[in-house]
Amino acid sequence: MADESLYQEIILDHYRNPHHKGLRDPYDVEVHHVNPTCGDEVTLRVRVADGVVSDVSYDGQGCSISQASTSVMTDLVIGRAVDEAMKTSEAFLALMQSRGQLEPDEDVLEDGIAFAGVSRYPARVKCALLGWMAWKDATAQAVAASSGGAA
Amino acid sequence: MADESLYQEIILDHYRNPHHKGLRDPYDVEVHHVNPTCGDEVTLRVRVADGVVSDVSYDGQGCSISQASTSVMTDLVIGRAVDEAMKTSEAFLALMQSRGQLEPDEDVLEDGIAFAGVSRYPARVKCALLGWMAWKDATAQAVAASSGGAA
Amino acid sequence: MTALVDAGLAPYDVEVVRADFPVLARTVSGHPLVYLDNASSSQKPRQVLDAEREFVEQHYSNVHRGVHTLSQEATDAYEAARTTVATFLGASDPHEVVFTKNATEAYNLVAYSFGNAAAGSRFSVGPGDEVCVTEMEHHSNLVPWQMLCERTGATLRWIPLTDDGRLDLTDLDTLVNERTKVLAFVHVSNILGTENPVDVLVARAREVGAFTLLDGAQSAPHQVVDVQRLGVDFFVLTGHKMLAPSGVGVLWGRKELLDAMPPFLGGGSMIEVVQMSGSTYAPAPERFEAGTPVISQAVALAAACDYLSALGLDRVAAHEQALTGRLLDGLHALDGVSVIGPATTESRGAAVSFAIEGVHPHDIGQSLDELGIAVRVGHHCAAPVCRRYGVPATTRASSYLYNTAGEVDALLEGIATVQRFWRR
Amino acid sequence: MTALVDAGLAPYDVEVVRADFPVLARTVSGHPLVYLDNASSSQKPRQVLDAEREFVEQHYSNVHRGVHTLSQEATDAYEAARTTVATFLGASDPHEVVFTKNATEAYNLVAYSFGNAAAGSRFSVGPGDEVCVTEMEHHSNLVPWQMLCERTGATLRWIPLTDDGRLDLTDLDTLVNERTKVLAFVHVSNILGTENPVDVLVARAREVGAFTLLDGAQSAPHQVVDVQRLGVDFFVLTGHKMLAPSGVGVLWGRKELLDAMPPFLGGGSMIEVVQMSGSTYAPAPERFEAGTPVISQAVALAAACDYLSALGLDRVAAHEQALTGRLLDGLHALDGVSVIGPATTESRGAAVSFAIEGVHPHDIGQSLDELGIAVRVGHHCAAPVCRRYGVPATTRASSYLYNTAGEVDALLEGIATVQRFWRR
Ligand SMILES: Cc1ncc(COP(=O)(O)O)c(C=O)c1O
Ligand SMILES: Cc1ncc(COP(=O)(O)O)c(C=O)c1O
Repeated sequence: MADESLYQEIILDHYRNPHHKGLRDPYDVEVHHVNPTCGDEVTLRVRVADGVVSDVSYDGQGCSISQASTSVMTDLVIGRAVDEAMKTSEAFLALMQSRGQLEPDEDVLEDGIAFAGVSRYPARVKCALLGWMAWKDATAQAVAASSGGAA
Repeated sequence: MADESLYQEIILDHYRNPHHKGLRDPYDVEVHHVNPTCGDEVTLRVRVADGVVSDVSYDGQGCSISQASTSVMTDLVIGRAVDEAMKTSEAFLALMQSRGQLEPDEDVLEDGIAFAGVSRYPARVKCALLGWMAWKDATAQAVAASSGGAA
Repeated sequence: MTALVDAGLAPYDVEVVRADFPVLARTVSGHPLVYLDNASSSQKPRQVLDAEREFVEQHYSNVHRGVHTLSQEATDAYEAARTTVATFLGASDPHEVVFTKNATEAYNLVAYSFGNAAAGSRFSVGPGDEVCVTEMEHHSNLVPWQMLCERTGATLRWIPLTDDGRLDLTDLDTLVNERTKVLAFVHVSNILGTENPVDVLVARAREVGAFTLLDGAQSAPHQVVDVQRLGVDFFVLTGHKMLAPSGVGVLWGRKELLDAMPPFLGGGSMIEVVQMSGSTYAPAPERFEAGTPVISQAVALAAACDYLSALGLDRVAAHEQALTGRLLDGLHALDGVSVIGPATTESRGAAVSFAIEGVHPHDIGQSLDELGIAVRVGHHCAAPVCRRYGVPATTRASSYLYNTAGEVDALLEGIATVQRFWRR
Repeated sequence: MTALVDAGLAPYDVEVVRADFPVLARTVSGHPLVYLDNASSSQKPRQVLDAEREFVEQHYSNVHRGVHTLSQEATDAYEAARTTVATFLGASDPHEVVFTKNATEAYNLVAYSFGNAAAGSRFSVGPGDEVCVTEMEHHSNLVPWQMLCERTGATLRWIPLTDDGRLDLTDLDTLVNERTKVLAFVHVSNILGTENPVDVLVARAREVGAFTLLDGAQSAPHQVVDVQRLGVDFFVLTGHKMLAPSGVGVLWGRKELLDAMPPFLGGGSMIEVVQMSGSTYAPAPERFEAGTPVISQAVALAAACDYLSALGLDRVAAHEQALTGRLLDGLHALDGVSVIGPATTESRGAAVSFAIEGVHPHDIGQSLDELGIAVRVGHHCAAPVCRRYGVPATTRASSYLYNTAGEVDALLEGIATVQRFWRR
């Protein structure tokens, strides 16, 4: 029954076996984001060390799309330089806003390319972005705090 | 060009040569009524003596319908017992609200029957009623004042 | 059915009804469309669209202020629509019907009008006063009262829910008390399906002199409503849920109240005398219909009322109850599926919310859409209800006069398919 | 015309345009309909009605909250309509377009939102603050500000009129001053036809930091509007005067303002998180679109914008200006007829008010109707203007893109006939 373009196997895999799930210590910042239209929520922790996203952990409830995209996100940002990870996040955002018009770059988005089809379902785009937006928020706070501390 | 049913000769006659027009003394009550949708207005005086409408005088500006119907009204109420005049006024009101469905009684309404066609033009009904409503208001006040005095 | 035949009525022929709705012939994802999102908005029959179009193509003009023929015809059609709606609601006077753009505007109209009342007026709301709603209100009959209380310093109270999706009236006498100015509550819940005991609530409100407003957005499309028998002060409906286009709703209110309430929206047509330094206002309904009204939408709503009346709302209600019973029975029989709201058709409408263990409502909705089945997922503008029952959202199927037993079965099969897919 | 041909455009063929409007084939009182009541409301072309119907028959559902196919299609159509309107107005961001039920709701939206602002907020209005309008405002852009001032204790001021129907700007700097919170004024007057000098008024408002709201109800249908070039903060239009159905209007506002302003109507879709104890609100435009929006009406309005754009508003404006000039010349040539408003086509729109000596406007309108000619008589929701010029009411003829020189001539002849009849 699956509409191939939306529920890709990659998405279902991440949904059933999410990566890096569960809240862990140590962390710099914890945020809680909610998608008010569907009640999905995520609590997410970020640790940034030496300009690198050293860990991201999370917990929450949500649909397959939001859960899988958060899982994919952790794969794409953990261990990366903050700048680089932010670029990846921009690329994912652009893909989600493309309404099916953008060809995703597998080198940049890896498993994230499975979400290309989601962009054709505007009602689901917010689901796919929930974890990413939480990460971006938390990371920006962590960076601000550490640079504030350095100043 | 005249639509026979609206601009009857009787109406045009009263419009061009209004009866009892001009404000006169003596009077018991003066009222000022306005039709807010078109700006028509009438100032009207009533004198009631021994239960009889002994005089009605008026001045104002308005369309042919409102001017003519006020003129016809004065013919129908001056010299009549208040009760009787009020009944005539009810009959005219009923005719105006009939949307062309009522056959007017010439014995009661005399020249007023010329307004039967107006009832089919809801936008003009208020015009035809302006003078009547002013008269009713003033007369009710005059009666109340005199009975108040008698009590 | 037997009762209908006994009453001399032709049996309800749903296929004849369906033929009036062009969209029902559509396919979605390669399947015939099964439209079960009626609590959100209904489809429109040709008769309604034709009536609106004939009006717009031949008799359209602005209303109320003109002497030319088209403006008379348009005014007549608009006022005739008011009379039709009044009759549909059992109102004694067409002037008790105010056309709004939707139900939401109607609640806001009352809340803002009360908020505009001078201190000491019978309508004024201030510190120490209370407004009472229920925990199952649609946001549209909740947020306007929250905002009113915030503006005026009044206190908002609410009647809580029982575990089986009904109002918990244990503390009714405390919640609705001498300080209560308004008791605003939903007739039939759009998320739980619950039909509330109007008589009990109105009786209590009367004891304490509170105004009552009944949200009929989910009742008027589905059952005979008689505002006088209901005994409320205000009743609200919205056209798009009852075969009419979007863009039209109705506030019914007792004439005596509407004429005395302060105005809400200011502008053309609601005035009497306008001077730069201040204005006076027309009586109801004009007082509450500022600006060019929703003319052709009102005409269409009247056509929708005529359509429903011709079909017979009693027959429609019986048809829907049969479908709702079938759906509830089917859901109860499925493992891992739970109904949120009353379990039987007793005092309930056609909206049925449910949860499937282990599958998120978004995924249920999307997967059903791939089978051509349109249901709504989310909080259905009743987030407090989701919170109350500990779910982030629900999946809601809601049938209407054109749905069939076969469609209910398709949904039940669809749910089984969803379960198989998502439990792999 | 030469200019248009030079620009490579086909000459404006009014007969082709007329064929799109079914009602124009009607007769009234046995005469071909001459519809000159466009300032009150316009007729609707087939293209607009067809677009709305196709949408309702094939893609209709409630918007914004659903994952099923129809709700996606409906949401796409509704949001595409927003984008079309934004482009039509030269707005940089579709989120600056708020759909309302008419223009009147839009003024009230801004006035109530400001009234809801906490003291000290940049939007709040209170004692000592001023709102400035003009003496030629439509009641809809006057009464909401009167009501706001009454609620908040602010003071209403107004720019007076000159004898020839223009704003008297002598005291502009006093009337719009450091205390002025809002300057709300009409772009093109519906009763006088006057087009106001937006640049002068906006410049003064900016000097003192007042918000500007431009009433474009009579400009948007007739000329190219570019909200960014106009430099105002808010711009309002109403669909029914520009080929769209009744039931839809637009508030355009700078995004930064709309996102910061307090909400007006409370209800579904305008919220973020709703708890019984209080709610938070969505950003614009959702914040100001509570409840089910005017979905199919917005789709129809977009089709109307497309129709106007395809025809070319510059060409429409040139066509109308020719008609207006012809009418003004004709009226000036008639004995006993006087124009109320600017005497030439210089900075003026297509609405022309006039008086016939010795004949009341009601009788003029009725007599013209007997010749099939539809004009509007009354105060045109601008009673202070009538008072200013010492008339109880006016007769107003207003042409639009489908009117012809022949129709203007028919009106002029009609006026002569009216004079003969009423002077007997
Ligand atoms: C100049 C002007 N402003 C505002 C309005 C109000 O528009 P609406 O009645 O559609 O709200 C009108 C028309 O009635 C108008 O001509
Ligand atoms: C119970 C209930 N009340 C109010 C509303 C609001 O109706 P509208 O969105 O048409 O204003 C709805 C539907 O959305 C509803 O289901």
